[in-house]
Amino acid sequence: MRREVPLVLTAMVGLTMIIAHFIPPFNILKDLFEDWFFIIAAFAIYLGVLNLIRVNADKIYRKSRDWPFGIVVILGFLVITIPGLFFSGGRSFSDPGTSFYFLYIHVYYPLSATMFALLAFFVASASYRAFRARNVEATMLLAAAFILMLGRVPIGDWITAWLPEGYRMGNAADWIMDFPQTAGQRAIMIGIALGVVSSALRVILGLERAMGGD
Amino acid sequence: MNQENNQEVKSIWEKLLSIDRRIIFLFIAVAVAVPLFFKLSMRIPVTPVAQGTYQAIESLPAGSKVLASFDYDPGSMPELQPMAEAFFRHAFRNDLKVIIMGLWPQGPLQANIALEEVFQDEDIKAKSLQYGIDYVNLGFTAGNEVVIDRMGHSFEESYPKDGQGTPLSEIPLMRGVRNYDNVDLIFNLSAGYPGTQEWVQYAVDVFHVKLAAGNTAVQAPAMYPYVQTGQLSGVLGGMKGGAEYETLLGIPGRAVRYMFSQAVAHAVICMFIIIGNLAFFSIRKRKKTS
Amino acid sequence: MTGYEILRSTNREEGYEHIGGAAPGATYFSDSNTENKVKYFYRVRAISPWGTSESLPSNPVFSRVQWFDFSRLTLFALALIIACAIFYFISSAKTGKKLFIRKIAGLEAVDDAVGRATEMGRKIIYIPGIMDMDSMQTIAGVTILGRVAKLAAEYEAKLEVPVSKSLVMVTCRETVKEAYINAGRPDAYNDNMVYYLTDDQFGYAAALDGLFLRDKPAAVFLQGQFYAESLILAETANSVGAIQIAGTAMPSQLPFFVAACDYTLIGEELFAASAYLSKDPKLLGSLKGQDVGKFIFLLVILVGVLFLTLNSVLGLGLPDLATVF
Amino acid sequence: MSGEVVGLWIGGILTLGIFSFIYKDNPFYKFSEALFVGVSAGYWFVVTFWQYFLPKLIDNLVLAYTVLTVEGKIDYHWVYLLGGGLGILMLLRLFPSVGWLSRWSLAFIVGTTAGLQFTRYLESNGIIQVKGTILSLFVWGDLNSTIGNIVIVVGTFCGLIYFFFSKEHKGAFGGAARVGVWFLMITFGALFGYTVMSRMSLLIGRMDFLFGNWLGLIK
Repeated sequence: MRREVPLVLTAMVGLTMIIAHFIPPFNILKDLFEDWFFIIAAFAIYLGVLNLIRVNADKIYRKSRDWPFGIVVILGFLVITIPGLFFSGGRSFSDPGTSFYFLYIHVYYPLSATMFALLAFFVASASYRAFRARNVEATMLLAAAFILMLGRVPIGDWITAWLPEGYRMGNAADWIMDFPQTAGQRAIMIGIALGVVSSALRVILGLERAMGGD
Repeated sequence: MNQENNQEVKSIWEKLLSIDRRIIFLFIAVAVAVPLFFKLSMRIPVTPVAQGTYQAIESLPAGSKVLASFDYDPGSMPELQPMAEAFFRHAFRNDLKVIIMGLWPQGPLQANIALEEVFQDEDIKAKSLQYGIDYVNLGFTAGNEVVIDRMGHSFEESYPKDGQGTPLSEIPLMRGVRNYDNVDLIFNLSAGYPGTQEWVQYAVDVFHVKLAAGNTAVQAPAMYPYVQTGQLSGVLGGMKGGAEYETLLGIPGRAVRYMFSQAVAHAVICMFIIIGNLAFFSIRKRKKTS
Repeated sequence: MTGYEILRSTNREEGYEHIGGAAPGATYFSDSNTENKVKYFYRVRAISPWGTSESLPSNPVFSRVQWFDFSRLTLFALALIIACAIFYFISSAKTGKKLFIRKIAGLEAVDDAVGRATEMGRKIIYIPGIMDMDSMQTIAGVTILGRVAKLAAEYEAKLEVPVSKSLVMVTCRETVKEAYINAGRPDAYNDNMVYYLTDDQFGYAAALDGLFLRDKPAAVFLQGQFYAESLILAETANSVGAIQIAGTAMPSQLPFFVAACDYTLIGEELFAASAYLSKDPKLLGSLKGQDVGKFIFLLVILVGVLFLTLNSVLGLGLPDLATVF
Repeated sequence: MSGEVVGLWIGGILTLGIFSFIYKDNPFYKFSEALFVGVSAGYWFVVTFWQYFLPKLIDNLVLAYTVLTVEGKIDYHWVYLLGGGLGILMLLRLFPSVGWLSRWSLAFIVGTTAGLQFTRYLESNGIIQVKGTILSLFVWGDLNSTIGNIVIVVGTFCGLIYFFFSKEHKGAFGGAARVGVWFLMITFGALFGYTVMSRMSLLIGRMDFLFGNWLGLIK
């Protein structure tokens, strides 16, 4: 009961999605499953959020490592949820001027943008201390990276101003992106596509232990 | 004598390599901040793929309907928000009708931020655009790529109501818009999953609708094969793509202003790699000889 | 002539509604909003700056459901072939038939690294990515850990596995214990070789940073799913002079691993290595089935390009495979 | 406009909080990061409620109920009741004792995604890409596209050979794999350059905020 029903359900839903692509009458069944998919996907968002709250509440209760920051997580959750649900004009909560909009611009945006901006520092120090042309492959990689980094900003054309109009660093960058990079990207893309096809098949046939299996 | 200063030269390279990481951080911070104080306008050459996105929008006759899907979060604002503002200026200047939606919950709100900025412009204010007639915001709905698949049959099944809760049937702009056949172009700003790849897979290749996109720079290279096959009309890549779009529209916005810092930052990174490698090779050569 | 308007009605004489338009020069219009088995009449109105002219009503037509969408025949055929190939190889692998997989260069690099680490007498640190057991890349990372642990047991090298997910910790302990037993040294294994640090991405990176600087490991393995924190790990391991063997299928991290590590398993090589090591029928079978797909694609490209090149050089009329399928 | 100034100061302090990680992992950083985790969870919660649960689930259930009570007939909207039930099953994953029930709902998520991706990836990232690679290696009077076509065909072909695992990389086959690796390295180099570009743009955005909007130094 615990394992068989989910596997049968997965196979039934998965096969319906595939068959409906080729045999249109199955679209009725496909639309039904999709309607349920949307609802469950929304509840899955709530599962993730509630799980986060539970984990942090647990951390505070058991006073495990860094538990005070668990309080900050829950406070952060309440600081935006309460105004968003009750004090932001109901359905037009995301219009400019509501308190929810204010919190988005002045709390959520700086935190989220700065988390990503940290990576610029890590790239800089890694460039200095870790990126070495230690073999042929790494050398080709760094050479292409140089042409792209300088070619995508006016410095590249400024350095190669002595070359004729159509053959400057910027044009080299365009050429690399349009041809060799597209070819390499396509080989990777086809490889990943076949990988997704086989793992989707294993999931539908119930061979895949990792997918929700115990 | 040679042995002695040889010893000392080695220590310079090793000293250079072992400087504290925070000095490198400070260096890159200054390299990025200082150019912001200079108002240097730089010529921005336009790449063919950026031209593709611009052309796809410019070629639409007035009154055409564009489905604009905002699939990114504030983390990608510096790269994608200039594109969003440029797109709205472009669309409203050409009297296009814009249907906004988002597969990321933050997307529709990012569109509101861009609209608020664009509505300050005199020429746009003069058009006195009305919600529900010139533009509409359908908001967010859960389901990722399955939403794209379902909108191929009917928008209403995925979005029975707009972001404000008004049923689609009561919105003038949405009358006659049943699915992708009644939309002239899809414009997608994407920072990951679900994003442009899913729009190509579920909308372009199944319902044969035209798609133009703007991506964060991390994701743009992966879209080039789609441009080569024609599945994707064009892609704006990162802040540079935003600057190209602004240049094509002739309105130098924030992305153009940042390009001087971007240029200095790239030069610094290249310099770091060169110094790092020189030190690496000289230390290795030293180890081989001793 | 600026374009056409398509009008439709369920009655020949009147009640025509505008249902769509077509650009000048277009020769077809597909109406996808029809109810099946209902008779429709269509009229085309050409619009030009000097006025419009309307066609006579067409004779009645009605749409009915296709039972098979023949426009998707190529996709259906290829999907069937690949699915059967995967199914065949998985079942034949289950019956113990030996499936050939080429030598994975990355695995030799793994063995060398463990050997050199033992000579230097310093620790080996293995990091199976920062995601949980539901990620294929994490599973591959744990499989490769099995091999590294077996070698470490044989060479009596010190192995440490700091992880960022509790479920991954449990699985890694099982794998390492089993490897030490297979290597005949159950006594050398103890549970705290594998330990949990933190779930947080940058907290985990900062903790590992400290670990590398303190212990100065001889070899660092980064096998699994990584995001931007991979930069901190690769950089610090490099600065303490550790040999680094990485492996991931995350396209955004591969460039940094290739530039910063001694050897990198690229994308599918990570999965091939885990199939090669685990001899798991479903992994081996899938890999071989995917190779059938790649073989078909390679063949079609080769023949298609040959045809087109001959067409343009010798002016032959060979079919263009890109449009035939 | 005091609200705006307060907002800017909150943004500035939180930005410095996250940046303090650069110096070292410290409580100010941990506070800001925890706040970020909490606020982003809260954001998802609020938006999903207003733009999904209320307009789509609850309104449909109310509609189904009114249709039942007024006209006494079961119409399609009752599907949402079953869907809602499956959704609640999903939440049971929070409680280990009954958690296994959530696997019934998870089956719909996993099955739908696997079923759709099976055909979408095979067609859009497989077949159409192969069709795009079938190009003539010689185009009369157009050197650029001749070279371009050759590069794309050879690069894709050799790249695929590198990822082919059923034949040893020896002889001509090994040579082709070698060429394939070179193309992959150029692709990774381009991705490296674009990723650096992306990270730097984000840092520029924050510096512009700190020095421009917050401290008002940049005019």
